[in-house]
Amino acid sequence: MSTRGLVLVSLFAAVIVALGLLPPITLGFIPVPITAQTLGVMLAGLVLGAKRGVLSVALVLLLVIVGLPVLSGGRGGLAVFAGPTVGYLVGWLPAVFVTGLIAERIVRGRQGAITQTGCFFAAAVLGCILVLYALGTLGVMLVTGLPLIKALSGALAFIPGDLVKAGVAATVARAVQAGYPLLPIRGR
Amino acid sequence: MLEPLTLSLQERLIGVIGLNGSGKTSFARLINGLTAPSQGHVRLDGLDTVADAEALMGRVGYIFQNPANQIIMPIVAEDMEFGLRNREPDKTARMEKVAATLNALEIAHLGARRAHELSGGELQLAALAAMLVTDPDLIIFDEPTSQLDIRNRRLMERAMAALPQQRIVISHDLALIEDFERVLLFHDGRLLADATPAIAIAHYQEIAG
Amino acid sequence: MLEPLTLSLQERLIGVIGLNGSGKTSFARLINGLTAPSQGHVRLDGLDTVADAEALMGRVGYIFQNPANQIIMPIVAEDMEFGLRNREPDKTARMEKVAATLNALEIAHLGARRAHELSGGELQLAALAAMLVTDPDLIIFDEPTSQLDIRNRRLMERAMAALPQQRIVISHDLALIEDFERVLLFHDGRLLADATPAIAIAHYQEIAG
Amino acid sequence: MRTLYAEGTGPFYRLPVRAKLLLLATLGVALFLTRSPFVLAAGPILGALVYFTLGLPFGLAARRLRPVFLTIIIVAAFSFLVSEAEEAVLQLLRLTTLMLFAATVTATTTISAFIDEITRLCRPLDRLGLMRADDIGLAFGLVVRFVPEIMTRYEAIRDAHRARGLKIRPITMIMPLILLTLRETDQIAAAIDARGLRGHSITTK
Ligand SMILES: Nc1ncnc2c1ncn2[C@@H]1O[C@H](COP(=O)(O)OP(=O)(O)OP(=O)(O)O)[C@@H](O)[C@H]1O
Ligand SMILES: Nc1ncnc2c1ncn2[C@@H]1O[C@H](COP(=O)(O)OP(=O)(O)OP(=O)(O)O)[C@@H](O)[C@H]1O
Ligand SMILES: O=C(O)CCCC[C@@H]1SC[C@@H]2NC(=O)N[C@@H]21
Ligand SMILES: [Mg+2]
Ligand SMILES: [Mg+2]
Repeated sequence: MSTRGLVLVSLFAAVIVALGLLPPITLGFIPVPITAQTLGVMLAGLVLGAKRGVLSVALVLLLVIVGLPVLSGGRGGLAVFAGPTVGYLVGWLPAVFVTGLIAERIVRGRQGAITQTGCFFAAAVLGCILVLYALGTLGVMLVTGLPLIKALSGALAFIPGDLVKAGVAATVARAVQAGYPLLPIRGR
Repeated sequence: MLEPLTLSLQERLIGVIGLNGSGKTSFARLINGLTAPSQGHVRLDGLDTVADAEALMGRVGYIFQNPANQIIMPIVAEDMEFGLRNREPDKTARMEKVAATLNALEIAHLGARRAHELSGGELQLAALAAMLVTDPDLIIFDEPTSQLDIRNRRLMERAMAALPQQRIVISHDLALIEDFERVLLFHDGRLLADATPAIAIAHYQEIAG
Repeated sequence: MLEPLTLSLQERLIGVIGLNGSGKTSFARLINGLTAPSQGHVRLDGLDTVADAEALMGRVGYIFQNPANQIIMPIVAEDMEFGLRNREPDKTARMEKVAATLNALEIAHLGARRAHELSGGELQLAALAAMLVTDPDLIIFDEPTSQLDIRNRRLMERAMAALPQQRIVISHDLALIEDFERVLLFHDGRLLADATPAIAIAHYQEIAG
Repeated sequence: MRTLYAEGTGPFYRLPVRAKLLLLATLGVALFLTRSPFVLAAGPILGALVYFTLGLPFGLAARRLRPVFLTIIIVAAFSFLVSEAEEAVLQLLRLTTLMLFAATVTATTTISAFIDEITRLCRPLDRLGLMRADDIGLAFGLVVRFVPEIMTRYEAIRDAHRARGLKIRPITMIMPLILLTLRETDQIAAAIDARGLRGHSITTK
């Protein structure tokens, strides 16, 4: 990997960690918080693409494993992987991969601003909502024993927030694409 | 961080000097309300920076020590236009004001540039433009020439000198403030001197050893 | 970005001046192999910066314009130690070298500090230490005093003057280079003057208008 | 994140990082081998004994545990509501034990020691040609180094909004934050190459 790629991966991991310092919101009916870190995961996929995005998230998970308090609310350590958020947490990897891959495939250099932002938005929704919620829900069911319906309806509460985050991530990704293109897209 | 002090600043051009960490930036943040005083009050035109924050919004212009952090939108002109949204509902009027400000500063060529590609000197000029376009009553410059070559430094000096507003200039570059009306010298969070440039500078050089 | 030029640099202290964007940093990047020349060769001690990159690694030290981005580990001493990993397999030996370098610069107190808590001046000194610990043969300083107060500026100047290595200093601060042996003036990517400080500076001031 | 550097000298500080991490991993498995609340109750007691005698000021030590402990309580409460009390107790004991020992490892290990160990543990990846182990150590250090810088920049952008009389909105906060971060990336990469930190020269592009 080029040095620049290595630094990009590290700094986006740092952005994900830094977003964890915004206070999470804990809901009463599902033991998974609403957190700004999801925005960081979306950004990693949309700005860096699938491969570097995955490396960024993997680096964050490495810090969690080692015990540094890098998750929202200052959490970290192996205990987190035995907790109810494990599905979402591990799900960040396929989520960022799918987000990045879709963005690489459907975003084009010549698209107008609105179309391009729309493509980024779609990639974020498919990867960081559709794929992520599926794995996240599975994790909640396994750890807490909540039935599918309850775990899934709990996840519905994340949708408004995550749609806003996808909107923000798409707008930012579009601005980056215009001024500092990094995403390995075709037909630039 | 700063010790209590009572000051009334009326002069058009005021310099602020002192060692790294002496409290210059903290002082500037108090004046424009970014930091609330832990005791006492800061008043501008009789308005309190804490209680009347709404009314004062946008009346104090501030050029940050690191201007890169100050530009919010990706393109210089876009950023300037963005800063006007609360003040001017009409987009065409905003655009005209942006163009006029860029021309007045002789940096029309920077308008279409991407902010994150600018050199240090160009960034300092772009931050100045974004601040001037909102037409504040008082302007604070926090080390405005630190990254400039002689030519851009002169450009900045000229731009600063031509402003009709009251200006407070923080600088390590003593030549910049030597013909100001009044100079404040900070040391360890205290106002050590409040005098003419010559006296304040002499004092400063003594401290620096 | 730079026009072709042929130079042989033997002097111990060489200054580089020029307007913003004139090519000073590009020139420095060529010398230490960060940029490969599009034509011709750059040789240090007879070694080519491209073909012999491995052999030259670490022989040119570079202090960047923005020292904050040059310290890449959280603690100053850790950062210095990290830079030695490829050169010295033994950790204890590395630590000793780190301590010796900090002591030589009289900044032992900075070793245990976190990089993000350092002031601009302290950062510049830490970057200098991190570079010196690898013992380069040639050192390039890219505007080493731009954000410093008089006291820290003197500290940096003293540190620079005490070095035994060949040094190339890029600066907008003409006082810094006025007693060097040789000064290069860049303009629009061309080497415009290669002369004594007095001549190069006079030329520069002419250009700046 | 800002206060996580080891500063003590007790026996746990001197234990090799690898031993500590292995201990933690073994514990992670062992805790799930039994369902006896009495055996599991030994975990938190032992963990607390070790953690709170490391020499950290008590208040600081307790504060570090709070966020994780809160989630553990939430998880246990959940289990209590959706399944049964026994399950809740088991989870509470297991997770609390893990939390205490993990916190002990983190508090007694410097970032630099973590980097050494991670690099060593990742050596096999070198041979697979996937990623260079040294790069993983470097990336680890970079994250810890630049998180506080990114936070400082976030605060500066917030101040800029206030100073310019602009409303603080997610887009106008995050957009400059990312663009500035990308600008820094190039400078940091150049510094790494100039110092030859990756062992051989790799151009920035
Ligand atoms: N948010 C803060 N919390 C606590 N201390 C602070 C904070 N900001 C600044 N300080 C401290 O207050 C003192 C004054 O800092 P200030 O930034 O005002 O210095 P300065 O005179 O502007 O220095 P420089 O010339 O380096 O810009 C310093 O010791 C600094 O470390
Ligand atoms: N990677 C690059 N690609 C294309 N052009 C570049 C690149 N880097 C620099 N330049 C351009 O090359 C010219 C010389 O830049 P350089 O950074 O060497 O200037 P400088 O003399 O160091 O200026 P300053 O005093 O502002 O630091 C500038 O016009 C700059 O915009
Ligand atoms: O911190 C953790 O342990 C992981 C938190 C995962 C939170 C998930 S990500 C998708 C969904 N959207 C949110 O805002 N929260 C959840
Ligand atoms: Mg300051
Ligand atoms: Mg330069």
